[in-house]
Amino acid sequence: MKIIARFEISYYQILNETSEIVGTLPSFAKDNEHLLRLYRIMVLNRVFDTKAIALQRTGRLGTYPSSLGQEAVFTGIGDAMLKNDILVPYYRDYAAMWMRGIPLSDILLFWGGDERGNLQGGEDLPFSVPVGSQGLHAAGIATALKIRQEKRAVLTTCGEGATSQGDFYEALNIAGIWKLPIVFVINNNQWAISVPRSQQTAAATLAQKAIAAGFQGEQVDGNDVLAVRERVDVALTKAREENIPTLLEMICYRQCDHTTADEATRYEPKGVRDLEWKKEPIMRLRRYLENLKIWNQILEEQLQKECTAEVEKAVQAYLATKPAPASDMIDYLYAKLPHTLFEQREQIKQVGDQCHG
Amino acid sequence: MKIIARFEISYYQILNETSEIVGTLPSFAKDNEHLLRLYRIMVLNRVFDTKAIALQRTGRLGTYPSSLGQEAVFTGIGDAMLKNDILVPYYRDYAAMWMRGIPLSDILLFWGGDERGNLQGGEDLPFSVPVGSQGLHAAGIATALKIRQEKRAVLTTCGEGATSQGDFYEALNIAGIWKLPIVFVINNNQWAISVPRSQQTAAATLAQKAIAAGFQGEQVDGNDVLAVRERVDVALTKAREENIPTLLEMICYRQCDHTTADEATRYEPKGVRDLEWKKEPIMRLRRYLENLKIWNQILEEQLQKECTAEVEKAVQAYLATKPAPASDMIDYLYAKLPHTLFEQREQIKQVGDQCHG
Amino acid sequence: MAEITLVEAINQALAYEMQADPDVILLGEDIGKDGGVFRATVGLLEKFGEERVRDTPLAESMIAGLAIGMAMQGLKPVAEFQFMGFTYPALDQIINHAARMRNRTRGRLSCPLVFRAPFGCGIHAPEHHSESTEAIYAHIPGLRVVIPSSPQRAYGLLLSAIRDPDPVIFLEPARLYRWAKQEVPDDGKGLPLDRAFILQSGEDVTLISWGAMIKETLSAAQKLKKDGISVEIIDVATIKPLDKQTLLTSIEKTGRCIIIHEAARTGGVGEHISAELAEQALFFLKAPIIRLTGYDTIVPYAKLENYYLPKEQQIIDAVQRVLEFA
Amino acid sequence: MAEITLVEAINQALAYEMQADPDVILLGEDIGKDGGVFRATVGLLEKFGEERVRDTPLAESMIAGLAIGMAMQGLKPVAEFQFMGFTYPALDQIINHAARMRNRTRGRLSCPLVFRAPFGCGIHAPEHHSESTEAIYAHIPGLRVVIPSSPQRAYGLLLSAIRDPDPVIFLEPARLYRWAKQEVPDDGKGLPLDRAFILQSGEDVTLISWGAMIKETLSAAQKLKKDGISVEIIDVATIKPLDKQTLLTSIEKTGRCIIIHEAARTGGVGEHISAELAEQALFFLKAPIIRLTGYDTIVPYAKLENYYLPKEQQIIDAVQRVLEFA
Ligand SMILES: Cc1ncc(C[n+]2csc(CCOP(=O)(O)OP(=O)(O)O)c2C)c(N)n1
Ligand SMILES: Cc1ncc(C[n+]2csc(CCOP(=O)(O)OP(=O)(O)O)c2C)c(N)n1
Ligand SMILES: [Mg+2]
Ligand SMILES: [Mg+2]
Repeated sequence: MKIIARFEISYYQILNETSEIVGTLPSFAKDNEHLLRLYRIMVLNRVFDTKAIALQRTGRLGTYPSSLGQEAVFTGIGDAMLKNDILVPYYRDYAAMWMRGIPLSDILLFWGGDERGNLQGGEDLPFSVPVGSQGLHAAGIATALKIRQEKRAVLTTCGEGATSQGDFYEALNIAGIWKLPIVFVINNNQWAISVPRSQQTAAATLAQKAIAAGFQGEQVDGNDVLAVRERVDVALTKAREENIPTLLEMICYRQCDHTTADEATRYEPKGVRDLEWKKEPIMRLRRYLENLKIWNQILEEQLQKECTAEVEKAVQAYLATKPAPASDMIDYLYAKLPHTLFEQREQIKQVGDQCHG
Repeated sequence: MKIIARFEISYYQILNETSEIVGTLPSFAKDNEHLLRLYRIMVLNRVFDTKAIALQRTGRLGTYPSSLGQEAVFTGIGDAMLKNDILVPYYRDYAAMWMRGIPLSDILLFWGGDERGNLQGGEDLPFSVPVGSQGLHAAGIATALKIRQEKRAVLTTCGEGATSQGDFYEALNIAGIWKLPIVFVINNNQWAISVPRSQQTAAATLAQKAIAAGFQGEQVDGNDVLAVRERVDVALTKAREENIPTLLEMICYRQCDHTTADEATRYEPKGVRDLEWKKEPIMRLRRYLENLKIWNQILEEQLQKECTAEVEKAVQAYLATKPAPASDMIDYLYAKLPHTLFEQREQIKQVGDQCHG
Repeated sequence: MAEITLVEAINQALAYEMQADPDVILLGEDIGKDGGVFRATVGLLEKFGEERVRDTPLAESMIAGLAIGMAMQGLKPVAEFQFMGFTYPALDQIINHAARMRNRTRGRLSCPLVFRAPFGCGIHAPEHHSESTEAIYAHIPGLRVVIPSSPQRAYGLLLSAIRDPDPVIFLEPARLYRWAKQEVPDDGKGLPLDRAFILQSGEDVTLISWGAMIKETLSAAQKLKKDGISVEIIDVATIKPLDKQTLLTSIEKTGRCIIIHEAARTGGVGEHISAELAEQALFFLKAPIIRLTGYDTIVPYAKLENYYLPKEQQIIDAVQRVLEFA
Repeated sequence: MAEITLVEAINQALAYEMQADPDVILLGEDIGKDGGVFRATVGLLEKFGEERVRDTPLAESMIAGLAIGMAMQGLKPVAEFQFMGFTYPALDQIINHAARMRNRTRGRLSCPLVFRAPFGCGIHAPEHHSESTEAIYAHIPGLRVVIPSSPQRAYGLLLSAIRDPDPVIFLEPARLYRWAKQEVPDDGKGLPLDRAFILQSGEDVTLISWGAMIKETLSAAQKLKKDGISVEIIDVATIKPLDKQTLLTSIEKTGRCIIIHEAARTGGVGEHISAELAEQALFFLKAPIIRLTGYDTIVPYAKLENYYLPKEQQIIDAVQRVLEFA
């Protein structure tokens, strides 16, 4: 018997639970403006979530998945990506999406049940509802970028539940073999609806799933926006410059129901959430900013007001959106509608006209 | 940054390329009768392969996958398993299958294109043709055994190509979480049809795929029947006694075309096969037996004769098998044929009668 | 006796059969503590324990493959998929293994299992939560495909599905989960898996449907009755194998037939019924067989979803159209 | 000009389009050095290099998912699956993504790709190598499903499939790969993806088929001709969208129609054609529409395979049967 291979998984943290710097401060974190920008986005994310849930509760939005407590993950991603990188998101990722240019109102439109919420986004993908399937799209996109020798990276996200899907693994595997410019980010929020992390896999970390595909995985404190931003940046750079894929596991906690259709009290042990709340990302950064003397209660109140106003504007835009014509449901199925569907299109139009009229 | 997890992959060998003992001799290997039995099975395997290919070339058998050079893997497995363990094999595994009681003639029947080749086998499964799908069946079977608290193990095999399938990974993952009594064996013969091992995954070993599922993987010299037998035995025991799954990667080389429908010369680099042949399992064990003075040329010739006779008997039984009635194709579809199919069954019978008549 | 919903009837059937047969095992995502995203398995973990009510990781092919392995060992797994649109990763296991194991081994091994999934649109859920692709399953030899449309039928058909020695795809119309309530005696009586149900006898036109469209079909019939039009309503219930005889008998009587389903028109099970009936009833038919179906497009998100489904009024119009044929 | 086989015509079309359009990329298992298990891609690696002819690991969902990602980036992936029976792991990607991306994004992103797979039985291969489940694909909105049955049509249809802006499932009848040869000018001319092909004009009966059953259909027609029976033979070629008009026109002329396919009867595309034609041609029909199909069972292994396929004689008998109707 001899040892023929050894592997290690590292854990990264910069700003710890009590807002102390415990790692090397990356250069972006020395720029106060940058820190404030990250903070503002996270707050906007939270304000947006609160509003979206309220809309759902009052029947003006469909099922909605909050990202409460996970804001650092999506904000860090959105901040680290370059404009011409490509994002292949999952459904809690809207902070990253709007940082990349998708209006808040489009996010609402989507969750309000309107495909036009996916209309903007350039080369980025819309969410993939079937959990775990999008990693392969990201790999295909990365293949295209590599074939064309463009120095761009693809970043794809999913929850820790999604890592149980065969597709997730197949995506890692091909990224390893074909040396694709891709970063896989797992938002490990400890729950897949009601199934706890411990029942999703026996692996000690999710990061080590990358070992199966022959590349580096690492764990990051997902409540620490500085660490998230930094490790995503490093991984993206490796992807862009050297075609090296990376898997990042962000450790955080789902401080909310799975979606508005869920009731976590049915399955979540009492007390855990409160305990985890001590680590949550926004207060953590706020304390740090306050320690730096670049934040205070007045600025906070002002920010809250601004965010509320921005969200309110988006809500108004969303609510004012005219319904799409019924025929939209078939007009985008093919580039050119096959003759077999002309009659059906006519019927759809008629039904639409009747119902609207 | 701190290291939060470490992993190692070990490699096991007992009898090396030049037939020297380089590891601890397990107790079974101190029993000369046992060694001779293993040798005889491997030789039978090879004689059978040669004959099956000859049958295919003369139109008396369908496409056939030889296991030339891989005999130690399947022989070691067949030998280590207990009768009431359950085998979930893949298509090169017939040595293990017949060691577990399936007649050689049934193997021929199967590859001759007759479902009745799958009729025997007790609780063992027949081959799964869709590559990679059988690991989940093994996991389901192991779940049943565990629910019933039977101290039995399931062993499932596949090629290294199969490890790229999502199902393979999903099977590992559930085995890890549910702590199933299961052993996964990868016959890493370096090729998946024309695709070399290096293009199947960037992982340095296939054994490390188990890390993604939170349990132990190890590499074994698949040309060393002693190491194979020993590591399979250890893994099966862990499965039976402690519900601990294991992944074993057997390193060997496909000394043949993928199947009789393949021509490896199209893609296999010249010279590699010969180089690898130096490690092949049968001569390796034979030299060891000769060194032990329990084998010689006379015994060898006698064994060859016996094996040829046994295979010849199986071939005769196979060729003498009366064709199944055409209605067999529908009679086993459901436990009870739905009324909707009565008419079709009648038609099938008629067609069958016409063609036979 | 209290009246219960369709989803409660599912739960009652599961509980009954788990009590009666220790080999029945449930598995699926969130079926344990959460009781399933539609609450079909609520209370069963508490009653039958973790060994028999198994939350799985998030992987549908895994769920199917595990169930197949368990079934070959003589267990009777009842696996839940959260939505029909998430059954596709399991199709390989279902088509290539579950449906074939008995045939492949000439009867040595078999797969007595049930795959349950909610299906159909109208619940304002996101994309992929509105599928009606029962036709895919109905094409696969070796499967049975069963669709209840009332609490009583849900209870009786599910019991029979679990008891069936072969794999059954059991599709539950999500739109009906909490629609009409019925008294459902918990008597453990199964309903046959090869029979259509005549919900209403009539003389003029035969309306054939299944799943959630039974709702619109029934209400259309109510309105037609006021106009003195008598329709016969058949709930196909078991899509595969199809009870052709009951349908034929009805059409021989009425001479007119409308098939109503929610699935996309092309390749929908309506074609199966239409083709089979036309081949044998051609000369009884007074009018062409009409199919009212979903469109050949992807079910739209909530905002346009309502325009997708066939409407009660369309059924009424179609009845009037076929009545115009002498 | 040399005559070539169907599989050579596939190769010729791939080579032509790869030359003409640098965005065309091939991927699949063993398509590189090996040239594909049926040799459809032979020589292309040597001509176009490893970037454009990509051997993948053994994972069909991966192949589909990669192709989808590449297509959204404006490449035109042509992915090979080794057999139709191995496409099922890819169904989730195909149904839930390839077919929907354009609609989901209201035209922003799209999936111009081709999934090629040999299909059908009769080549004495092991289980799962004999599938004819084109009906599954034909049911899915957003796809096109194309099946060539001659070298010329293989060439022209494949070119159009690659050029099509939407996903195309391109199914190649394995039994015809090396059957009849034809001259196939390498002129880069595509054939339309929404047209059926009239292979032979006739007056008495319309025979509708596709794929490998075209072989038996043509030979049956030869024999019938000797008996003075004139049949019209239509190769549907594009299963989705169906060229209903060509079929209807033929049936209005002949009044009799036989559909011949190899796939299982229940849920087969024959039902689609039958239902559509019956709805519109009911009063032209002199006889019921007959479907000659594979049985509703799993295609048997080689030894019984021959009993599975519809036979030339069955076609002849069916023609005689429908002619008995006045
Ligand atoms: C293929 C598939 N199966 C099931 C679902 C239903 N579903 C939606 S989200 C979810 C849990 C996902 O958990 P995780 O991946 O951890 O992400 P999180 O929601 O926790 O962010 C499930 C089961 C789905 N959308 N897709
Ligand atoms: C799902 C699936 N895809 C493709 C095939 C065709 N196929 C049969 S064997 C094989 C290669 C398998 O390679 P490996 O797993 O390494 O096993 P080996 O044959 O080398 O023993 C392929 C691609 C198949 N049988 N099933
Ligand atoms: Mg989660
Ligand atoms: Mg191999």
